[in-house]
Amino acid sequence: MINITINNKVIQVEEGTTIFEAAKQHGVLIPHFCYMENVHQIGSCRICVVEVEGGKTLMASCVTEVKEGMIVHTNSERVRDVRKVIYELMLSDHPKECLSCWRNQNCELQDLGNLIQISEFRYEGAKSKDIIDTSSPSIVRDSSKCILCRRCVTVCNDIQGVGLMNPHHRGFSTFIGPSEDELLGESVCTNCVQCVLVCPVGALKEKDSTAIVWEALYDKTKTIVVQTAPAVRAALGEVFGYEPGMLVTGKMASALHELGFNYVFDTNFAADLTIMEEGSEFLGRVKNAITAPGKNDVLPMITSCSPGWIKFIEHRYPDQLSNLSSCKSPHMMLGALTKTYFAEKMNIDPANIYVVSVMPCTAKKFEITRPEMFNNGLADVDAVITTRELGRMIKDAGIDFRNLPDGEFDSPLGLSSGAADIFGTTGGVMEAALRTVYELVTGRELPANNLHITPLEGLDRIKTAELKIENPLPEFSFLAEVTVKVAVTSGLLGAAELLNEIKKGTSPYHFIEIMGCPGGCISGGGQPRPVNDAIRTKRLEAIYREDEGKLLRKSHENQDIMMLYHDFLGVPLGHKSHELLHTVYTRRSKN
Amino acid sequence: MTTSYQLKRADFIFKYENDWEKILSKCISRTPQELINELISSELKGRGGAGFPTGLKWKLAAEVVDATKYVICNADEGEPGTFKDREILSMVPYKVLTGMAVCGYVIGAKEGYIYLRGEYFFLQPELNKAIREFEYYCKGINLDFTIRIFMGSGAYICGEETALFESMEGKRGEPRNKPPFPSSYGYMGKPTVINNVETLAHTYTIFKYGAKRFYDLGVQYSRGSKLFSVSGDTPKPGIYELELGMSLADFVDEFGDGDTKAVQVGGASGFLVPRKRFDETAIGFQGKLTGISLPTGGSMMLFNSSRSMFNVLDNYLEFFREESCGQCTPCRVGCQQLLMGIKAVKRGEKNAKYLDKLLRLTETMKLTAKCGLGQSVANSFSSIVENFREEMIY
Amino acid sequence: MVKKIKISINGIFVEVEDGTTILDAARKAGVIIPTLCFHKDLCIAGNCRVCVVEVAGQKRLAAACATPCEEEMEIFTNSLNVLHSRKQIIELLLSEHNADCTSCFKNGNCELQKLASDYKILKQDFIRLVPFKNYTIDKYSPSIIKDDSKCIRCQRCVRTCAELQGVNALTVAYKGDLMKITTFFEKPMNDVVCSTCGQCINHCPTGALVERNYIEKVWDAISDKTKHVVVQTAPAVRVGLGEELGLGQGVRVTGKMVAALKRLGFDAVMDTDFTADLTIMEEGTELLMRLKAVLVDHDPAVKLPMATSCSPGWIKYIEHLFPDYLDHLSTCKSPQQMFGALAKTYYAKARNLDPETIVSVSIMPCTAKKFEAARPEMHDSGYRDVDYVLTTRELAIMIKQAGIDFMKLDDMHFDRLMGESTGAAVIFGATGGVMEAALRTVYELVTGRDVPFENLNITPVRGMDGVKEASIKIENPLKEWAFLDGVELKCAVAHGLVNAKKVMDSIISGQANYHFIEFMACPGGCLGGGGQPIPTSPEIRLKRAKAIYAEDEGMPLRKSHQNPEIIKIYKDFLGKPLSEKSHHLLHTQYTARKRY
Amino acid sequence: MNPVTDLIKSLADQHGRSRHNLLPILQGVVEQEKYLSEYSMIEIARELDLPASEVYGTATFYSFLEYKKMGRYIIRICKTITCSMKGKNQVLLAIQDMLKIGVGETTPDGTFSLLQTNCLGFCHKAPAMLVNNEVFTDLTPEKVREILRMYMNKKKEGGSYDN
Repeated sequence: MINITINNKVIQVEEGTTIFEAAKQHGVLIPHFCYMENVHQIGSCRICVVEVEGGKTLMASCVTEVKEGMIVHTNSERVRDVRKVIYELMLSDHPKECLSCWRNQNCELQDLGNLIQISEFRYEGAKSKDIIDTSSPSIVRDSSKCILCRRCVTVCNDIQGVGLMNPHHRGFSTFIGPSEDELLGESVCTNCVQCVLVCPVGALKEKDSTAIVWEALYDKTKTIVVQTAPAVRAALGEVFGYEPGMLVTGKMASALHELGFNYVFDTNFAADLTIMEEGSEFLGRVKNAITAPGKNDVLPMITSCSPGWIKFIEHRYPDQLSNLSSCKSPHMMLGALTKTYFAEKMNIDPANIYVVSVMPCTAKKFEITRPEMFNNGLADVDAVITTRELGRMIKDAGIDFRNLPDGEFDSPLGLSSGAADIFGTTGGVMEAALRTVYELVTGRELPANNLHITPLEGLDRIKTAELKIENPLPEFSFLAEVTVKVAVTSGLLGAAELLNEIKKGTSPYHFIEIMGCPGGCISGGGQPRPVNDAIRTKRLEAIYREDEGKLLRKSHENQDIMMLYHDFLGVPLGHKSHELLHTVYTRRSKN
Repeated sequence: MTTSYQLKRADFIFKYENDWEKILSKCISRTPQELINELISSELKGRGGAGFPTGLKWKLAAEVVDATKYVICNADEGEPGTFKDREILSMVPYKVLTGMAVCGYVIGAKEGYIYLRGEYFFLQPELNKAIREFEYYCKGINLDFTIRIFMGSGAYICGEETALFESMEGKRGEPRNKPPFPSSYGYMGKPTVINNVETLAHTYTIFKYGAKRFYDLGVQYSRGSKLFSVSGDTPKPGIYELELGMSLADFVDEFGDGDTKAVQVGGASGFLVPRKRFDETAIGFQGKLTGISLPTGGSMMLFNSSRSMFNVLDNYLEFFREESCGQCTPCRVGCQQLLMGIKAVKRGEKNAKYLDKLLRLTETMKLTAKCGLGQSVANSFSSIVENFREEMIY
Repeated sequence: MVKKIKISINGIFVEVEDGTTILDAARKAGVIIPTLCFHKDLCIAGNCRVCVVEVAGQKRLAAACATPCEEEMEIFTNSLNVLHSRKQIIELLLSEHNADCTSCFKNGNCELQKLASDYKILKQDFIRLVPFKNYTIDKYSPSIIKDDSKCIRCQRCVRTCAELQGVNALTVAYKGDLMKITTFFEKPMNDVVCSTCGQCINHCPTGALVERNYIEKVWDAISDKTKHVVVQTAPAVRVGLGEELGLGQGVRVTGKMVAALKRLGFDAVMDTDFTADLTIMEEGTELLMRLKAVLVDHDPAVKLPMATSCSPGWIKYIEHLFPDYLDHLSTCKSPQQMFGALAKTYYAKARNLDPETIVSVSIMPCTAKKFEAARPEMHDSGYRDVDYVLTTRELAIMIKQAGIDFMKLDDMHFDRLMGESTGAAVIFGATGGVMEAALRTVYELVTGRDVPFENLNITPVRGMDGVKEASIKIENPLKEWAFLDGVELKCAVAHGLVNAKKVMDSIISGQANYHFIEFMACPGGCLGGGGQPIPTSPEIRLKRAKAIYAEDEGMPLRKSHQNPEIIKIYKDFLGKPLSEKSHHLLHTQYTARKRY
Repeated sequence: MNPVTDLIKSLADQHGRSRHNLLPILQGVVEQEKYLSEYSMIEIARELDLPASEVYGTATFYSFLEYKKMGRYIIRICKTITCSMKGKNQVLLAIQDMLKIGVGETTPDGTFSLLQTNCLGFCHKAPAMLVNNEVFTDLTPEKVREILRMYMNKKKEGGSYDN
């Protein structure tokens, strides 16, 4: 332990702590900007400078470690003057059009202004070139608003391992982005949009889809169907001032009805369906690997629910595409079923059905444009809006969200089990799959406490588990005494680690779940800002709460799924399933 | 029925009549209900431009129970290109005064006001003389009705009825929220009938000659005759009384200089009709005439091919920008944006697509402005920009 | 019995009373309609047009705030027309607004900013009008800064100034594009009838009207090692400050506030409540003297009713509008100024400090105090009595700037000498409080008994009625006050200057015969002051008042004359109430001012 | 006592002292004084017991109620499109040329003020202008010069402050 003095108060902190963290632990907040929790700091913005007695210059508190006997002033006259100048310099190269910026009132630069209180601009400096790149279906990049904090660089390289966002040039010409002429839409960008989540200002934003959804809502000739992903219900409340981790499933359903959607379906239904299809596919692959090696037996099998991850593997590991499950992601499945099964059932021309997905994800905006995702010339899903965009639409419509009664999802694509809920968090798909697969194979419930496979829960990067199968049903006797090894990762850096193992042939696993975003869908690129580990944990807990609160906790117990197979699809992996619920992948260039 | 589309002159308003005492006495010997019915059956609509049925207006005010009511004659004739009311007040004031007194008798009002625009200050002495004479007669027949002139002071918006009340109450002439409407809450919060000068003059004709005579003029939905203030590129500018329902083509044949490019019907807040639509345009109130039917306060400005429509629009918008009362957002800011917008397009600072954005803006102004001024800016703007887009562009 | 009518809003059926506006009906139905020019405290204007809605069968959209519901009305608050129009109106407002949010004092608490963010106006196509206009920024007033480039002409300030305060310093002038909110002949706010109460700031949706802030000056003083910086906090600050720092409305944060002030680096943190108690001693005695002069000596030079003088907004108001009635005012300075004068005399002496080095800062719920501190009369200590006045909002900013995690602070106590107070001082923050505190002490001084109200709570003077009246009959007084036996002491309380005007008018016309009147410039008293957190509304003010009375009841001492530090100051320094020293330091005189 | 004070008193006696009498009183002062000074507005406010700021706000709304010092003869030339089409600009130039003042200005001797105004209602006899309350129509540069000369002479002869 080390003794230091901050603002005349003597405190004790662990060695290796930065001044910033030490101050925070003891109730002194230092304004900061480029600082990001849990990653290495770069100290580029200089807003967090503090005065250390004896030091010639002021020091960036986020990168300076405490030393015994240090005397720190976070708010001395010098600090305040310098902070003000730095802030003004930042603003001098920032377009001051707050009121027409999408990040208005959710902007860290603006918040800082509230804190620092400048009343006039002393520096009207040169302005950086503004490049507005709208080529991507998911992200818009506006370099004029960028303040070069490099948070997006950190997240794109150190957390996601995509390595697209980088600083270029030097001095005043420095800019952050893909290289000079490269467009985001034509790059290796996975559309995971974690960069938007960390951007403190409005330099990176999602592509807006609310306008086309409004248009569809006002089009009286269309039947408008909406579906909501599992992670949305655990985060939407934050837009309306609820604490993180508040579940708003019922209010969300009511709000969607009030917005004018004709049918409110649940992506969770399709999540259950995914388990049926993917579980069957997995069992098939394992069976082949054991009984007839060499034929369609590529193991480990990897989940395919996360479109950010899909694009990543297509670019980086095109040789491993056969490891991917051929299942479409749940919302695409639901879209395809809406325009076939549901259309048939209700006797509606599928051309007049408009499917909107509410997703925690921006990569889904890209996914729906893939040519594979069209059936008879109709897109499976017509528009994707993020949780943030839904929040905005509800606000636009003047719906008093906090006072809404709880509503219900509509039949026949609205019922779901707890297994589907946990799709929203990392490890959830795996847990859901094992709940069903184990029971299918052995006829017994998964031998885990309250059906939770605890090693797979939490925010660790790579989580593994083993499950020994004993006394299987006769038809699965080939699995007797087999120990199924599974791994779960979220965030693309972990994905790369696991893929390298596979590439080398050293992967011990049978089944791997990979999610593009750290923590899974709960902290997807389309979720409300800010996101940090504390908030991730709260959302994660909410998801498990939702799961545990349900009577149905296993996908194969969902009677609407049974009805679907009975009435329409036949059996898992049947002909119709293959046509509607499965897909193929494309090799893409590495850079 | 094609005949009704032809230009027909009429001569009622300025016809010299020296029998107003008789008409007034006759009117007050009838019951108010009879008089209202007479007006309703004549289908006289307000001649200020908006075209609200006059009989109904009187009826609504008559039905409200209140000891104090007012009759107001709106002589705040500010619409560019209109000058008929000035002529009526200087030539045949007693017709207007009679109309007011009858209205007072019908609704139960004892006080009448003429809100005269400041620009017509010079009318005051003659008009006051007429009023004194008129009041003297009223006293003679035991009709308790007084008329006073209230002078405006140069604000176009005071022609809007609720703004006019505010102005008379000594405030800024800013329109009120409607409802409540004047028939229940007008001047000083009392039930008030407010009519245009010409409308009141027409009531004289109706009460004298009967509703039938008036109804026979004009066409369906647009009955009677109307004064037109003709100006611009015409060999014979002036005031003409014509039957309603005529086609614009006939009008241009009569008054045009042979090279008429467009006619602005209804002043700055009216519509511009280009040559190619003269045939299909009729002058009257909205109704089922073939083609387009335009209401008007009577202003007809003719433009020949030497005129730039950009200048016309620029002049109108400048007018609106100045004369907007400034309280509601769409009108105050909208007018500034329209004016600066067309200038920017003309100078090439904005591209032609910006005009569409401005058209969309006029749509918003029409839907959301607090009063008629902001709502009608859209009329001239969209009709000029849509028909003469090429003249607006750099 | 009011007639009920049935309407539908976005397909939801609701029953409302006849005459309800669409806006109220929608709120009842759980439908939010955005507003700008609408404010609960004020009359309806209907001029911003942001709240337009579609009514089935009507060609034009209707302003929800100004349109009454009619039977069977079908209302759509969210149709395509409404959405498009509303967005365009916001765009228009933005085009005439100086949108330099990052350098705006209202950043983060601006209604236009919120509206723009809710509706996400992402493209600003319209021509920006700000550079084309010659906007003025009026910085002459020590209290209020008026920046026309940020004004959106909602006229809330004009209505506040006329309806709530009856001051009419602000008016709408010109028309069309030139239309603006200004003062008589566009004079600076400092030169007109403005009472500097700051209610216009509380009601302004944008940053067009803000307080003049002295944050930098105070930081400089704190950083200056040669200065001894003393701070005092007004009673109403402790029930408002929490709102600015993320706590709920009406939460008391006295202890945390003191801790935060110490953390900020003030050398001594003391309490205006102390001088509030002192005010009661001085003013109560003055009242008794006046009663004697009028009832016994029949001195025509002494005027009744006596009016309180704690509220500098009220003082400036009466100086402008009723200059002939200044001798009705108590000569007591406001508690803030008493504190300032004592800080540089009594406190300096006790702490052995050179008054030259003392910087006296006060935290007030009030903008008028900024003006008051700058009055030339307020130099009785030989120096400027109060150097800087900060509002509750400014203090919150300083706390944020210093990075103090307010929620984590432990409660602390005010410093000695001028930090002790009683419940009577705390209630100075609410309307009726000064009256109640004075009666508690005066009654006891005269009769030797507690004021005859349950638990000392004089309920008739509490609450949010504009003018409140109370009377207490004095029976069996102590010997020296025998002349008061049987006298019914008539009191009145008015808050909000428009109510003050009513009371003044009734005095002038001779209808009223009060002995003692409390006047507060702001609605609800200091807790609704012009320096308190924004927004304000009747409900919020009620919550703050509740907090004030709860603080009072929780105090061990509830009568000013019991305050041990008060007893000490009279013993050690002042002598007795209305002594010569008191007169010199604690009393003042007033100036007649112009009427426009 | 200031003559304006007397004037305002007598106007208030004549019209009344309620809010709705404000406009006639303002007009009365303008007719005499040609404009509303700060002093006269304060006096009106006092007389009618109104806030001075309201008097100011109301006066500035109306374009015929001037609040800056004006000349004895206020020329208001119509700037509406019909008058513009018929040569208003030439007329305006002629006036500016002759009086050596721009729009919105007053001659140094305080005789003339030149203003533009919206439609005067003489479109059929365009261009038109008002000089105080007198209308002149069908203007040409020659005609307007003649009119101005007439007013100049009038000033020389009369010299008193009646119109």
